[in-house]
Amino acid sequence: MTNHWVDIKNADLILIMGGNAAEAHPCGFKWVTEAMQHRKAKLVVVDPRYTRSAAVADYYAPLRVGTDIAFLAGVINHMLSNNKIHAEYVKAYTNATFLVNPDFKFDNGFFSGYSEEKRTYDKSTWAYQRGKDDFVLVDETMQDPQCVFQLMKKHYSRYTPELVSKITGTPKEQFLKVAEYIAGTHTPDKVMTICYALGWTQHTVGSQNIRAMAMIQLLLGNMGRAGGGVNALRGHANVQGITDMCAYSEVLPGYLGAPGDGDVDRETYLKARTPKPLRPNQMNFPQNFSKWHTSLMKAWYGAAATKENDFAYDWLPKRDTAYDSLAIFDRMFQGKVNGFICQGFNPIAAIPNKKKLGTAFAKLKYLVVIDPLRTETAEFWKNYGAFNDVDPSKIQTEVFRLPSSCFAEETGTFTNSSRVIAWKQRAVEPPGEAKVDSEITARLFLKLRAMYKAEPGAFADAIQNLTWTYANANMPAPEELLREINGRAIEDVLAPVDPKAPPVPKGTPPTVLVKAGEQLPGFAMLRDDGSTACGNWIYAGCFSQAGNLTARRDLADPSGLGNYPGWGFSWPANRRVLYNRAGADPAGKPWDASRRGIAWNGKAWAGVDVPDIAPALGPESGAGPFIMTPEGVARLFAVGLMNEGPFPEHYEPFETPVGTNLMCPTNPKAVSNPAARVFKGDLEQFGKAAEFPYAATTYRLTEHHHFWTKNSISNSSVQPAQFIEIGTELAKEKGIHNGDMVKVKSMRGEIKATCVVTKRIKGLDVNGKKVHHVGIPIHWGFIGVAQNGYLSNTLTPYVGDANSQTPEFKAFLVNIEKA
Amino acid sequence: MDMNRRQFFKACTAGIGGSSLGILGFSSQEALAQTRNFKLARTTETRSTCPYCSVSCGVIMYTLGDTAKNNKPKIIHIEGDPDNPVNRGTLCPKGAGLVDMIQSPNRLKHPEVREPGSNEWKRISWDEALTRIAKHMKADRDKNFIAKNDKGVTVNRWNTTAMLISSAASNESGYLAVKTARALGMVAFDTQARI
Amino acid sequence: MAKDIERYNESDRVNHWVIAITFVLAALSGLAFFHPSFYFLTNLFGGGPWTRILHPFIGLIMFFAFVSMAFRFAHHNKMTDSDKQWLSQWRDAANNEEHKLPPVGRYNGGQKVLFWVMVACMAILFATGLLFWQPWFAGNQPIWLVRAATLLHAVSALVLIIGVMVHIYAAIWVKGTMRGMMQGTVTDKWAKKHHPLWHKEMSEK
Amino acid sequence: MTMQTSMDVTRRSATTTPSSSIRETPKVAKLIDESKCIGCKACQVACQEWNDLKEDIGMNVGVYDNPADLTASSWTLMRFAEVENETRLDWLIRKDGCMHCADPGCLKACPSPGAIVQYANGIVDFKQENCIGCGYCVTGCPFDIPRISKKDSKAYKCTLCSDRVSVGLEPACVKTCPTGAIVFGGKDEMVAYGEKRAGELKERGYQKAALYNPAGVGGTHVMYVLRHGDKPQEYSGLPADPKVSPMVSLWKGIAKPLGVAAMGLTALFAFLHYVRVGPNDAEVDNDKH
Repeated sequence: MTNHWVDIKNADLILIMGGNAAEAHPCGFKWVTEAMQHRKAKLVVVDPRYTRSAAVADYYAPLRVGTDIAFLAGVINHMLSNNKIHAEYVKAYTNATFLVNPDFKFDNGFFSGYSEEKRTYDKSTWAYQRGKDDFVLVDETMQDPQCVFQLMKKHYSRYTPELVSKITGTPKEQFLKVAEYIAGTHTPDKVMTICYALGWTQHTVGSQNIRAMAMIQLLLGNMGRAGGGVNALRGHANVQGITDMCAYSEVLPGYLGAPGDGDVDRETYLKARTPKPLRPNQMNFPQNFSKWHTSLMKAWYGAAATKENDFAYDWLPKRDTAYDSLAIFDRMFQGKVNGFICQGFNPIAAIPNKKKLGTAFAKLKYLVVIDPLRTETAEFWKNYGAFNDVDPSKIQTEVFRLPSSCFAEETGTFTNSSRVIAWKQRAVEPPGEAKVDSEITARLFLKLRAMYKAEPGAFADAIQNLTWTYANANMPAPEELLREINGRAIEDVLAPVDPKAPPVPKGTPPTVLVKAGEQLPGFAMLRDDGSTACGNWIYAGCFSQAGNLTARRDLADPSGLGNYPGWGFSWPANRRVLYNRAGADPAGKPWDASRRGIAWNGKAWAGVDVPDIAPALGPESGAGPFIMTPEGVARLFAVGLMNEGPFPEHYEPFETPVGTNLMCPTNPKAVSNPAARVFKGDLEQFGKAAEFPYAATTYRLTEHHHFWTKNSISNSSVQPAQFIEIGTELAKEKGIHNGDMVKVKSMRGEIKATCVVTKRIKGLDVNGKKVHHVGIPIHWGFIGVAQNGYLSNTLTPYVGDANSQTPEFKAFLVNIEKA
Repeated sequence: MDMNRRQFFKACTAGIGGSSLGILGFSSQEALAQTRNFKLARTTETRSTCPYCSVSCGVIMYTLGDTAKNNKPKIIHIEGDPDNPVNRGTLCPKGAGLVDMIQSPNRLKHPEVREPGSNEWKRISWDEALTRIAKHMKADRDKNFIAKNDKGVTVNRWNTTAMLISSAASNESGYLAVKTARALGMVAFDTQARI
Repeated sequence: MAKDIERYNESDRVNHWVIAITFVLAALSGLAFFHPSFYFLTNLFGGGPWTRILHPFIGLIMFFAFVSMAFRFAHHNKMTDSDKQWLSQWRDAANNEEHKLPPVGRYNGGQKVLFWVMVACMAILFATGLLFWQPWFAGNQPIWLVRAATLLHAVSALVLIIGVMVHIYAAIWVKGTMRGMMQGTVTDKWAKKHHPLWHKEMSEK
Repeated sequence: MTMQTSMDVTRRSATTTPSSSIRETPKVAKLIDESKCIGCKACQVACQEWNDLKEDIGMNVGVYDNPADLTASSWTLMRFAEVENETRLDWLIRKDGCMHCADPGCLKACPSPGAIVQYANGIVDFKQENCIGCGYCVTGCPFDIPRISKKDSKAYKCTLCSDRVSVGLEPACVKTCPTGAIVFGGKDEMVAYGEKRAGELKERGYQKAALYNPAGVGGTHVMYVLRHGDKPQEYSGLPADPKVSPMVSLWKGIAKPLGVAAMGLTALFAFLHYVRVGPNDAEVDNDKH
């Protein structure tokens, strides 16, 4: 979330699309009902299903699964053609004025640079025009046909309401009504927030779904403002924290890009990640990359990371290819993986195509499952009848199951969706012999380290030199780890020499900002000379000399906006609303006096939040509010980063019920995302509408959390058994009655469950064809106190988003019949 | 049974007397209407965070039992933490049922192994479990570790053992897992966060 | 002295007293639920829950015993014009002026009416009692039916109790009646006076 | 809203004389704002947890209502109704459970002294130690709420968390409700708040929004704010004008004294008859020929 949970109460319009906040985040949803009651805010829900969010909404519109970009692109078109944008904001805070390389093209579904064989783009034409000073050329009038604004306008003019309705199945009037609601917040006194979740990410165009929305929020001037922002409502209680710790192979803690084979040495590596400002006077914050990275290496390797050995740069493994979950399990499926350590994760239930996963696990030599609960993954080898029809005697995997603690038994921090790190205390010991995860990790690592000491093997310098200064080596204390994450000064941290300051007399001792050995107050103190250590730069400041700030419980809310600056610690730098500089106009005056974030007081930025800009960098500097980009402004046109194009474009799901992409009906190669990765063998596993005519989607229900709560009696009693939801029209067509057992089949398998026939799912008119949806809640499996059932991922396709590789759980094809 | 007038009178009197006693409350004792004992009266409060969705609601865990050596405290109830600015004491159905997850019959209590081809779990000690796992890891790493790629660049990677890191554990546990995985040279690791 | 006449055989008598005893128990336990003043009666049955448990079973025994008796005696209780005449002169009966009444057979009009009232009450009690019998049947009935059943059950029980009170009183009032149901026989005089037609019939046998 | 309330018993089942009712303490009420209810069932789970109830794991029978009905272990239940008309589809979700009537039919119907009580604060509570399991409370309830346990044949229903209220806490469902759809406080304040909410909803376009506080049962200590206040039946059969069934009123009202009087009079008439007329003895033959 760019903003935070309580901040939702400051919105005038709440759009829920690509998510179902009432069901998946009920306690966060209270700030929606709060806004509705006390701010008279409107709630608009767009979803293929009429959900429990829709049940309390002011307006609901249906759309076909996987067509969100078409819908949002139509909204962009509506805003641009009716001039309902926050023009001053767009001009000042986005790259709308930037000129783009004249070679950039979009033609019949492809952007310029596409390679059909590689299924990737050469992105070199998706670039800005540079001047002689290497800064980007701009056209302040936004009239140049090559400026981002004009390109965007041209690109989205194709999304007429009629065409949007044909693609999405949303009746035109309903689409226009939603577009009007959204566009209505373009004035500075109105703010919209968007709450989305996996309904947008779990698509092959997932990242672009979100980009499309981000563009709308930028055009409306809603970023950086109280009650605005683009708010991802994330899945797990600490999924944000683990994301921040970067348990991904492509990034190091704090989102520092991890080295690949091309980053042959530290210099190359740092250079590629330290951008130069693209416009004058920009903060270009990533220019500090080397400080963050060096401090991380010092945190991990301490004294062993020296200038001489490039701060142990070579000890970091380099990636040769992608190692996201889908890639890992595909490698496993191909027999390229021998061991698999699975901590607190149930992939056979959570990754698409259960059959492929089961086959992959059976090829392992050893599998280690660390979990507080029995999971299907740990028992993939066991026969559970139709739910898991395997022969254990034929599976040669050695499986270990290690009992870990649950939240109640572990002290430490969780980071919520709005980046607030909060300390929690354990109440009891783990049951039986169960141990907390950090202890299991420590013991296993120390065991390996001892083995390498006793019997040398492959390269072990990184193993032997890993800092391990914990009082009890087997049980690193959470306080010790959080202090390490926060970072400390190894040597005195000195104030940088200001070239503009008058020269100081010789012999004057330099100003010491942080004394050696002290905890760092924030990431501004990080250095790249080895004098600081920091396990995760964005968390710097959370455990400073002032103590453990994540444990703060101050309920003061001076602004009344719900920022609670003294509650826990919000990364970065305890900032509650990201990009809050954009909440004020270019002169530094808040756009809306009733929702003041920060303002320029003549000398500094000040207000109810920690400014998201250097405190003394005044409006006259021209520094933009988006300090993490070298442009200083937000990107309506994404240079370089996105894999399928700089503008979000509609592509059909890989399993499409209509078969053609109405945005480029003559290009069969661009029906679905042309840059999405498809593994060998998986292409054949995609179903066609002739055989599987119905658009299916998987989802959570409010009564359950993934595959955990099926182990809880109370939760199981309020939603005991698996079911399938279909609309009354489809039920009538198929002769299915409410409560009947039905068989749902996809190209990858079939499941059986009770059918719930509902008026809440309607057949949609898509380009003259009726498209029906089949809803598949995910929460059941063959282990639990709830009624056993099939894993819903028996049905789902093994393909992910072109950028994040998040699987396409939300749009695929099935057939359904009475069982 | 022949009853004369006098006997009949007697019977009637006795009957009336009996019913009157009943009416006067001779029989059913008036139980004092009391509410159920307030079950949190003797509990200890511990503040934590709900592990489910990312609202990350504050919760209060109520444990019963003191910390005496011979007594093991038990969580008897969980409620929302009214101080937490986000949830303000509320909990959704998942959070409200947390006790049942903590005390689920499906909680794992000791290390186990399933031998190749076997159809059952076998209980083992922690030491045996960790030793056997570490041996597997070392054997695989030693065999498949890539120090340099074909271009001669030092890559120091180990990609034949994969790992998924929990997004349900604390930041501290997660950080330690990432730190050790990188030190081992692992590249094939990921987390639920992607999904 | 004329010899005694058998009015009820052994089986009749046993049947009657089974009904009588179960009726008293059912009435006492039922009354306990009917009005708070009678709740103390639950003590006779081992407390409230036991009373609730026992009452329907007692009622069932009573009902089936009554069914058996009703079949035995139904043919004796066919209403005739003479019974109607008798009923219209109930004041004479009450005033011990039987001679003014038309001659009575085995049962007089009042007895017959009481019989049919009992038949009706028993049937209603049985049917309605089943409908709200906890925990067996009550849960499966629509709530309006249960409500109607409880009301009807109470009303018919009340009618039955009053009827039985009349029945018992009549037996006390009309001397020599009780032995008919205790020993099985009545005196010749008794029969002649109260049921002359029946007396005649029996004497002719 | 926290408030001091009294748990003095002011009314007691099967008791013909008044209970102590001299103290004037405030009445409490729970208000369920249906317009904010997302049917998440947190209240159901919180109720189970607070009251140490374990509901059976049932089956899905084609609806979101789980369990399918109130039970002795589920004292509250979300009921879902899909109501569609020409202009829109509504998914009306109602938290069902004891309404804590000011004039409770269950208490009237109960034959066991003290098995059902009403506290001075308005809460109607079942005292299982006095319950005989007859099920009369079920027939007495105009909302069809009490359920008899299969396990112990006792009647159960929502206590409005009398144990929490007695120490100044709100009921468990109120505390847990994620969206603030359930609130708790003094009856007067809740009526005022409910009417205010109905007014706000009217402004939002729900012309018929209304507070549901039915007079037929003397008002209730659990009230609803309904967006479609003119059609409470659409909310899974919430009665439009609930009253204790006339059959029950008859049975537990006038029938009681009349019945007792009829029996008493019968006995009295018989007695007087005997006194006046004397025995009818064939042997004595005192018949006046």
